[in-house]
Amino acid sequence: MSKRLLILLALLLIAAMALAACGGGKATQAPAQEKPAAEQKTEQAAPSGGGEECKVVFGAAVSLTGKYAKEGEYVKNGYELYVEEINKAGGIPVGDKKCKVELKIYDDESNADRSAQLVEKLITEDKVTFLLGPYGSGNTFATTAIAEKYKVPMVEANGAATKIFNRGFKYSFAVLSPAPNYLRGIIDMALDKDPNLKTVAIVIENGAFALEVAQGAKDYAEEKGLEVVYFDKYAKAAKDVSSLITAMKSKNPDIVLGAGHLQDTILVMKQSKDLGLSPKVFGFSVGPTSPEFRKALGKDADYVVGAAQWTPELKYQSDDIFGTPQHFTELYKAKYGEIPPYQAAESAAALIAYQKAIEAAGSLDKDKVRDALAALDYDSFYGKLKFNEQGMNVYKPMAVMQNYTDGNLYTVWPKEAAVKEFLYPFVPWDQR
Amino acid sequence: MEREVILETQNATKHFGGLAAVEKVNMKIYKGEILGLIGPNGAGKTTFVNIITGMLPITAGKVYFKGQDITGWPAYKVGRLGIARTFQIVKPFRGMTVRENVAVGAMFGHGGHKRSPREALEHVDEIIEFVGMAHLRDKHADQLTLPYLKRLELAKALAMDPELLFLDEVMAGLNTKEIESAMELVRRINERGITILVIEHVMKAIVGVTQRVFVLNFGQELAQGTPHEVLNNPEVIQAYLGEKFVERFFRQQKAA
Amino acid sequence: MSDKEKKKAPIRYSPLDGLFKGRQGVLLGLFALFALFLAIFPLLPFASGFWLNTLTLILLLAAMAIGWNFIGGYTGYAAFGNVAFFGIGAYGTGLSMIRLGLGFFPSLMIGAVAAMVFAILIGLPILRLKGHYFAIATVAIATAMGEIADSWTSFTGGAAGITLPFFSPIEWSGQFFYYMAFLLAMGGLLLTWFILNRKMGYSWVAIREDEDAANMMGINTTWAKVMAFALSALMAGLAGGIYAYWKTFVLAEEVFKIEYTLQMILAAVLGGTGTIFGPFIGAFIYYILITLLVFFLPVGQLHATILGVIIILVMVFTPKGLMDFLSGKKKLSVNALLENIRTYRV
Amino acid sequence: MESLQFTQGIVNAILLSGTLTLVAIGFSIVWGILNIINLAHGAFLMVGAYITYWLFTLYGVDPFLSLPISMAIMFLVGYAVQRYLINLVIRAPLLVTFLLTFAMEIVIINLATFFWKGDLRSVTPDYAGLGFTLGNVQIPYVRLAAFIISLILTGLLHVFMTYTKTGNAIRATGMDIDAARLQGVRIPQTYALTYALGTALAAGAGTLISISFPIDPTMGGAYTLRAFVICVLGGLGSIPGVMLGALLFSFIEVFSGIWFPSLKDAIALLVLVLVLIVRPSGIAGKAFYH
Repeated sequence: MSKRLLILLALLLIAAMALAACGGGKATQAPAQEKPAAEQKTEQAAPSGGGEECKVVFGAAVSLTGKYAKEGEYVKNGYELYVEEINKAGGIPVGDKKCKVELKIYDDESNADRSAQLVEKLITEDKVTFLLGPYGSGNTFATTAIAEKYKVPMVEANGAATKIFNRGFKYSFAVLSPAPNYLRGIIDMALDKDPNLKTVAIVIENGAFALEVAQGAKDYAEEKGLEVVYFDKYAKAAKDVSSLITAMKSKNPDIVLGAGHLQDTILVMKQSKDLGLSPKVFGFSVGPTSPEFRKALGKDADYVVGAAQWTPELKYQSDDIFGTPQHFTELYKAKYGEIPPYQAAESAAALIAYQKAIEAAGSLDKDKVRDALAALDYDSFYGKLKFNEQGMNVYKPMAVMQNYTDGNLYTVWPKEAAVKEFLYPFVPWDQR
Repeated sequence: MEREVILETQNATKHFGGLAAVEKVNMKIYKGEILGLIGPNGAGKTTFVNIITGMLPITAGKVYFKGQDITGWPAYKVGRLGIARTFQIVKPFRGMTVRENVAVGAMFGHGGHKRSPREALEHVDEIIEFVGMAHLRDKHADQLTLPYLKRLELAKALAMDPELLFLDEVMAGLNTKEIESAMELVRRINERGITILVIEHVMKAIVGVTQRVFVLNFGQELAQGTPHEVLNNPEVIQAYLGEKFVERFFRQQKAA
Repeated sequence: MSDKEKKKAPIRYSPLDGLFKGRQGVLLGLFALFALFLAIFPLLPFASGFWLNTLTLILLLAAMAIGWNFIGGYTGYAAFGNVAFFGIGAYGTGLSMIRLGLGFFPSLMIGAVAAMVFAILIGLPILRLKGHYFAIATVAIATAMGEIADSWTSFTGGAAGITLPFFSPIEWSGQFFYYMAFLLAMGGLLLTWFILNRKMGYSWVAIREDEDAANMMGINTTWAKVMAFALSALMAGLAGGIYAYWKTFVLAEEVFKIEYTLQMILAAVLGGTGTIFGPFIGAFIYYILITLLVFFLPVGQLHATILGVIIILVMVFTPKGLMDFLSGKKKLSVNALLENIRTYRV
Repeated sequence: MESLQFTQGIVNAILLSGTLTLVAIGFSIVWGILNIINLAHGAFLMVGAYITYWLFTLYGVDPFLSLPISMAIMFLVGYAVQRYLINLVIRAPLLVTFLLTFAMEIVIINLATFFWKGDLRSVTPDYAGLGFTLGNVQIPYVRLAAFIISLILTGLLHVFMTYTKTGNAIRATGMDIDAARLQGVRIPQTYALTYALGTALAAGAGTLISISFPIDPTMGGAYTLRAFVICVLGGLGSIPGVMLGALLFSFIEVFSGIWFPSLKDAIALLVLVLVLIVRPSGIAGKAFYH
């Protein structure tokens, strides 16, 4: 009997070790291999002399399942599209040779614990050269700490909360505009159209990102002379916001701004219709620019505007691998069969930031590339890539897209990129 | 000579909502005796024990144990003071062995503060033997049959070193032979100097072991006296067996 | 007692633990080996950061499961809100470090004590509730606490959370937190062992088996239950504090998520509730299961489904956990698996 | 304008209480008769909502017409689940059924996410969002209709439980299982039937919810918790009790939503705990299964 027990326990132990050796997640490319540390070191060092195989391995934990599965997929698509294109062009130039790019992606299940664990695996087990970000501020917050611990650079594209960057980290960079800037474009645009607008109501999803968006919007609105008549938050994953809509309606605001994500944005719109809330402008941080928004709301999506980090219609010109937003859109459409959402574009832009920094550093050395990233100032297909001391890209403006009555999404702001006129005002529900 | 009263209730009353389960019961239990508590189903016998032992909060009235007012005391304090009971529906600790079950009584009961778990486990051997379960000492309680579960109840209560013991239908569900040996056990417990209150439906047992009987009906005292007196009391018979039966019973007696 | 009697009745002194029935030596030996392995693990050549991270997670889970076992396994109260203590421990530690500027260890103590005090305060009223009502009251309190922490911006930092300083020197943080978790789990096992040999252990099991009888036999059940609850809060609170410092941030949605409660219960159930080593081993089993699923299932989304199916199977066939089979108390057979259904079906 | 908030709040609460009654009543039956906390209740509700969604999206079936369909389908599913799964362990300790139904919820939600994706969806018939105003107060047609239908279904259930033989058998089983068995009630079937009723009612509630609110695979959990709170508030085992509990809960939810939006759930849950502590049998109720 005790022999059986012994065997059982031993088996348990072996199973545990074998499993963990394989890692906590499933790599989508390039199966993990144990490599002697020595070999790894030469790989990381700047390539000297030609002939040798050279490659850069980028690692990321991305949400492929769980609540951010959809967004995570866009992120992964963005990363993969870049890798495919750059490898077609021979790779990233490092010094006098070109290095092939490899990507190692794990599924973090939309879970911050898992995300941190997998990034630790990417660094210590898989020994990737550089890190890319996950999706969402929470996961990014957790993983940047790991990157900092091991002094491996991480350029992330999908965590906009400024609190990620308030910790004095040296190795984290974000290519996207920080959260407080999200709704500025909408406020600018609305005032540009109708300077007589007076009042704003802001509803907020109680989450790190949305709170920053809302605070930024409130500060900016007040700076522009608007009165913020309502400012309150609802619980994350709320299923009913009727009470807030009712409260807002009693204030009769000119502009209603929502800081949150796709799901709650849809909820706010549905219940606004139910309860007859019709301001002159409906604007949201995240949601209206996504095809899901139109799918869920149908005609009720008309006139609603949303902030966008990037749109396919923007007029940027660049000498990067994609050149223009339009070319990126073509390539993306060819590969994935849909218009690229901005998450894909910013994710690809993170790799472009790396590429330019590596080129500038002429090396794959982690610290040299970090310094090059800190000094980066580059105009990409995605817009300006330049980081402030904290690692945030505060130099890129936000665009605004509107759901048009013809069922399409158009860029309506900034003016120089607008393809259509901003439809104003929002037609009240009872006049449709 | 005035006998020493070990437990006394004064107007003990228990209401459930508007329903009076026990109404103004005055009972005295004398030291060393075996008192029977009988009554029809639903007469409030178990409720009466529950309010004395603190299992249920008492609505009104007083309870004295050896002159000390224990009204409204929580059950565990009552238990530590020296009152033990068994349950009509057996309540063994199924996840424990017989020894552990009994040791719990020795650990926490009257005088339990003096014993460590180890000492308690050693102490209970004698009790287990006393109730005739020595061969089952290390069996789990969930492997026992009903008669032994009833004995286990007894052993658990005895291990608490009680001065007063309430036995709530320890003989229900047993066959004649088992009842005989249970009666013997009750007598032997009494011989150890423990005062006993027996709640029982088995009249044979009541007559066989008790010196005095107290009858409850609808929560109130109906009669008390020696077993013989009480069992021949027409009111008691009527309460027990219903009016029709009583009429028939007396008709038959007359005819005879 | 005579010598003769003593001889014929050898007494097992720690019999409340199912695992230890009759085979203490072998199992203790095996366990000691495993513990030794864990103790020297960070010194082994292949102990990378990822490995330490993974084992730290498992050991923290084990510690929480051991704590849950006090109230859920031994005392038999289906506590479904132990994550509240984890969260309070995390916030207590974090806030003490940030707002009071205390060092980690005093802060950890504050967090753990806060969790215990909270357990006592809510335990006094809600431990009077039975069965479902108790279970749901704990869920409700945990959920409400999470929401309050999430909204009380001025105190907890609200949804933005609080950020803690890094452990210094940063190169050793992996080892530091690993050993913290290791010590906590081992401490939990010792604590379990200690309690089981005290009257407290007997009162817990007695309450689980029959609270009325326990009460009547002189056990102060309220005290015993509150102690069980408070000690389980202590374990979860310490785990929460370590977790907070380890992750360097505290966010209500992370530290109050109901998944943690579920994980500790599953770990305890898989290993065997009401046994000393069950929750500890269960934490490893749970983690291995999860990892296995992630690995061998091509469709990522389905692994939660499979986990659910596994729980269902365990509940139907072996709800007492795998410990019975591991310890040889029961033979693994079709019959043994069907026994549960035979007992509980209608 | 504050008064508008108040009157609109009252109307919202009353309308909400109808749907919530329906959500809670199935949960209450299962709890009362089978003594199971059915944590998968919300998951069944979610499936009901999706049935309505797919019938509407794929075949253009009006959501209100899909009500009997979703209820019928989930009735069969519920029957099978109880008969062949839960019945196997129904007398086991609380933790077992608790975890069992919890695991069922995990399985259902994750299968739904796998097959239907995690996005938020809406049933958008032409009349969605339309309504009329009464004074200043906005009353959406669909919510009003959902309210009325909920009341009708609740009434039907009451009639079924009180006046039919099967209903009486179910109640008898809840009161005294052994007596019911002696009366010739087939317990496994009755249990399965009870559970099936519970899931059918959950599905009905899901259908009604899908018309007013967006749906997604994880929507159910919140409703399970609400059902529990309502049962505790109203007391287990009586239909009027559940209605009262739902009304009370709706008011708490709506007005805490107006005054402390981000503490909405916390307030409802703390009320629950308070009620549990002060009056475990609920405000109106007496349990019929003890």
